[in-house]
Amino acid sequence: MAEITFRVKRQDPQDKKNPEAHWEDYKITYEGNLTVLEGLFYIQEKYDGSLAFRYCCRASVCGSCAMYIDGAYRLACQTNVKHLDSAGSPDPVVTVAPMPHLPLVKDLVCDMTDFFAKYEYIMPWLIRKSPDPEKELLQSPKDRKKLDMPIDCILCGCCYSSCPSVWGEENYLGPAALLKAYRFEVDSRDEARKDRLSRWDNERGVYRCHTIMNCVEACPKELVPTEGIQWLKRAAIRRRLFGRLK
Amino acid sequence: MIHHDVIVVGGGLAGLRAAIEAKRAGLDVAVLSQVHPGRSHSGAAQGGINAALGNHPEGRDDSWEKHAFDTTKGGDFLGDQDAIVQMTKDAIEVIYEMDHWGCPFSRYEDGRITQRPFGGAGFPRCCYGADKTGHYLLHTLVEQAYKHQVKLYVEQYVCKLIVHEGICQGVVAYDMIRGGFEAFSGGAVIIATGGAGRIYANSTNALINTGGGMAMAYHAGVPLKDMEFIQFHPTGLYSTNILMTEAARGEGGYLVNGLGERYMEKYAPKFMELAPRDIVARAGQTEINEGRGINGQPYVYLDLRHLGAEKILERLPGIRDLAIHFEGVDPIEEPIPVVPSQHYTMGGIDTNVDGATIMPGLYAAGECACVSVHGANRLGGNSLLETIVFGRRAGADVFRYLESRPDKRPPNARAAFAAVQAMEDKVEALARAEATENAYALRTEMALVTKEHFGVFRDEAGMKAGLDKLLSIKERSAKVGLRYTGNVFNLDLIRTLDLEGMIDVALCMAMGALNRTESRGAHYRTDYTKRDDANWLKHTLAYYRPGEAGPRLDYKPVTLGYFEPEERKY
Amino acid sequence: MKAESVTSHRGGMWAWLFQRITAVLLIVCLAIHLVFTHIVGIGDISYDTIGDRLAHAGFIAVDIILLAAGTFHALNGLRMVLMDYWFTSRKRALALTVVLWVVGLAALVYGIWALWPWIS
Amino acid sequence: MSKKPRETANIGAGLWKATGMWAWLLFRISGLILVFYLGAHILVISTAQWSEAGKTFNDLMKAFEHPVLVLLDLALVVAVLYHALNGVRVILMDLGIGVRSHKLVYWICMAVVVIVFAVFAYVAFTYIITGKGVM
Ligand SMILES: Cc1cc2nc3c(=O)[nH]c(=O)nc-3n(C[C@H](O)[C@H](O)[C@H](O)COP(=O)(O)OP(=O)(O)OC[C@H]3O[C@@H](n4cnc5c(N)ncnc54)[C@H](O)[C@@H]3O)c2cc1C
Ligand code: HEM
Ligand code: SF4
Ligand code: F3S
Ligand code: FES
Repeated sequence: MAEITFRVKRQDPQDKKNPEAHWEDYKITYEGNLTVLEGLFYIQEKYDGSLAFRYCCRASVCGSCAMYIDGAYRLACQTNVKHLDSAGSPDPVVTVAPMPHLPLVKDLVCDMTDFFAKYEYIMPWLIRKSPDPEKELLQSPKDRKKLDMPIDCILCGCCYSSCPSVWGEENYLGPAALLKAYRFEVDSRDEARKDRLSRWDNERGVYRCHTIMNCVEACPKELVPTEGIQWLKRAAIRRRLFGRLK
Repeated sequence: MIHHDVIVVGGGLAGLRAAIEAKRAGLDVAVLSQVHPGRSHSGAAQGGINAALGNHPEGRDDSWEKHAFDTTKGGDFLGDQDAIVQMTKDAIEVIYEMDHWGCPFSRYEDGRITQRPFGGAGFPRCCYGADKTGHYLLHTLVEQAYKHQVKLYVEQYVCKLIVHEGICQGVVAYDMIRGGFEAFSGGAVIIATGGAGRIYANSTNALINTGGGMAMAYHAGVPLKDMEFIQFHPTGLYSTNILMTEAARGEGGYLVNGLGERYMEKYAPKFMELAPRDIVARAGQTEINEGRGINGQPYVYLDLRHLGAEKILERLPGIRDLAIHFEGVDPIEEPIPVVPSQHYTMGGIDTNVDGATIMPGLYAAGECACVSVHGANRLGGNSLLETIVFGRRAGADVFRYLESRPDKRPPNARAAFAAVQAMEDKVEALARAEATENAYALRTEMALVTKEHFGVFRDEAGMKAGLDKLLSIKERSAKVGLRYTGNVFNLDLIRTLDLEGMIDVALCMAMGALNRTESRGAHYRTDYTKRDDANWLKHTLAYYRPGEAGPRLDYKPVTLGYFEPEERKY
Repeated sequence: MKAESVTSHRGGMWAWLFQRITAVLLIVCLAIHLVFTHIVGIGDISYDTIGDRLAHAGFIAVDIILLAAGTFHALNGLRMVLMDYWFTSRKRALALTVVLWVVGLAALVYGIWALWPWIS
Repeated sequence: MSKKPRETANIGAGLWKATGMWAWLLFRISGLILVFYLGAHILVISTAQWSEAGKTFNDLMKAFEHPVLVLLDLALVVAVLYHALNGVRVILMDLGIGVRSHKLVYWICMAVVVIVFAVFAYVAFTYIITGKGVM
């Protein structure tokens, strides 16, 4: 039996009496392993039914449970409390907060409306001009390899929440949406010409990225959005100077 | 009240595919989902999706007929063969379609889609994108949904169907972000809420797979079919039941017991680790039960080390990450401890080949439905296929249904209002209830009962005892209440509302299993170890009986016509 | 997010590209400039010594490049910072850009006037 | 990929530990300092044309030889060096070089800053102490 304290940032903006953020401590006993998500369920079941958080797959593939745990962006379901800084201490404490710099819905749930609006805005789908062949669109393994990194994005929002350019400017598209744009522009099957380009090739798009690299640091999937964004900047230049993106 | 032509409940592969098809037919479509569609459970699927493309060098002679036969045999001949033929024929087309929409399948040197061997299949026909096929497919469909401007209502927990004069006219949903119940009316409703894995304690499924959609249809009077057939996957991680895909064995992984033997030699000498799941799961469970687990512990090893770092990193990177994060072992260096875990509900809402149920206006597709292509046991790679093929068919049929409907009156507003009122009253009552039972404790208890009594091996005495426990849990569940009554993101409310449906679905499963005195596919009874085609080549139907504890059971024949039932040997 | 406010910011590539090009020019010219004023000529800067140095056409070129590239780089850099925080709307950003161009050209003219005796 | 990437995992780093952000913040501040310095610099140089034979200019230059101002001058050198070297790192990343190892590149750049600054400081202190340049 092990014991651990969860220090959870609670806030219910709807609550007229207490709309402010405050921290609350909960003691959790467990055996073997404990992920932060399991800890939150424990609190929800044993102590406080009002605790709100997102969850779904509990296997780090859906991107629901992104939070700010012990001062870092993490997926709650992927974070074993044994791996946190406080692990060795006799009276371990884990702090759990919502992702900072995003509007709050309740407790650990952030408002992702803008995040997905920007995702949609970037036209995240394959654009084809020529008619489809009868069978598959051929793609060499080499071209396919270029997609390996960007297609692993689970749209968790960590990068978006961590980017200082987003904090300063609500209309900046942000790393996740730009990574999506990259994912399609770099795809050998994509035939978008100016369609998508006009959406990211501007000062609310790629040029707002100052290569701050917080996004890379924050991504729980270890992706590198900056790599994609920088590729897009070069692609824009290639297009203007040589008339082609890829 | 919000109105759309078609209301799709669930944003997984099945729901999205149906929505896109209906939208392309010109209908105004809305998708309601408890989580953002991109977060649906389909994204967790790893291994791949079957289609007889014949791209694999050893698969040149593959054809949809062979795919259909493998599927039928894998399902122990309980599948409806017309549906199976339909699915395997459509398979090739839908894979190419997904590719044209941008799905990043892995590729051969010549640029074609790669395929790998999968359990129970005579040819390597499982198309894949690394070991994240579900994720890639799901995101491709999410992207297409945005492209086609399907209206997405995200974080809407659907809890009730609106039925007026026997016709389904919409749903009631709890808006998790803004709070409160809202009626969504539509000419037709497509349920695509996925499986009910969470009625088991040892499930590989997502935490939201509680069978809500099945329960809604069931409570509205539509029967659930073949619920006793629950698939156990041979390789869930020991401590968390997170899935280690079948592709790990498809790529050549071994299953090893405590004595260091590849024990599948004893159970399926020809197919070895790639026998169908029910057989491999039973083999693993037998090894564990007979004390041949690793160091006597209740698990066996999935050993990938001989594949080498390069192959693991290229073909199974996701598996490796999961094993590292959740079990603390790196498959490149150590074998992975695994146990058989609940994985898939073969049964579900009874539908025809077009996804239509017996209730006009109500459709179902995906894991929550049972067209019956999987029969008594699903083959790996067939369920992603099912979601897309039958999602598409349901979407198309909804269009035909709406066109041909003689009664063009708009949905009845009073019925919608009454349904919302009913939900509000129910919550009111829950909030005021003097709760003497804890909903969470009951849920845990139920999941442990199903795990213990309706697992890989079943028998009369065990199941009777289990059923009794379930019935008592059902009774006690009437005494739960709400601890939190806030409006916004009230998980207490959602999880309490889930409970009733979960118990009812579990009861359908339990009674169906108890009644079926044979062993077929995933339903294996130690007291009736043989398949009994004379008496049991038929589907179980479970009907809701308001006010009674369990369902009324009925049976209907299996559609044959292509393959004669034969003994199933691997 | 308002889709309109994103699209209304057209372009940006040339500014971005020139920020890099001027940066490369600056790093070369500044190195020369600094070495000669702060290492070679430390404590020995006066009207005459500067006059001597600037007698070389090369040094004049360096200083003019420094002036022009530096002004663009500095003011465009300033613009980027301001647009991140205060000049976020399209209208304001546009006004800022115009003002900075005026300031920049003025600075350039003034700077050249200051170097004129040696240039001519 | 490293062998066991984040097993004892700080999966995703926090804002306070983000090297890239601090690098950028300092870069931004140094840039702004340089903008104001450039303005001042143009003004100061232009005083050469204000009076006959650069009298104002020469007086100003004499004043700048005060040790405190030489130290300030050194601070400016730090700003220039930091901005320049981090700028090089940024441009490299623009070209797609070193994005994944941006921290390593950053610390290499900082090492260069220190080395070059040491040269300037040596010259400056020699001057403050002896009143003469090194060359
Ligand atoms: C770990 C794992 C791996 C798998 N791997 C494979 C594989 O390799 N190959 C293969 O063929 N199959 C695989 N499967 C099976 C396959 O993934 C599923 O059967 C399939 O994805 C189900 O899709 P679906 O669209 O029916 O439902 P889901 O993807 O589960 O979607 C359900 C949707 O319904 C919504 N929903 C649920 N309840 C409600 C409610 N009450 N109100 C509103 N919305 C609701 C959810 O938000 C979600 O959007 C795997 C399954 C698991 C568990
Ligand atoms: C010495 C060589 C220099 C190099 C290599 C260099 C490089 C760069 C680069 C690459 C940027 C772009 C950063 C981005 O887009 O995010 C930049 C920005 C900037 N530079 Fe320079 N620069 C140099 C000198 C100067 C000088 C002399 C000044 C001032 C007069 C200056 C002022 C600025 C300012 C204010 C910014 C904007 C900062 C920001 O957006 O954060 N730079 N520099
Ligand atoms: S890039 Fe990484 S951090 Fe950003 S949304 Fe995708 S997975 Fe999350
Ligand atoms: S943090 Fe932001 S500024 Fe660029 S490198 Fe990442 S998007
Ligand atoms: S619950 Fe899906 S990523 Fe954590």
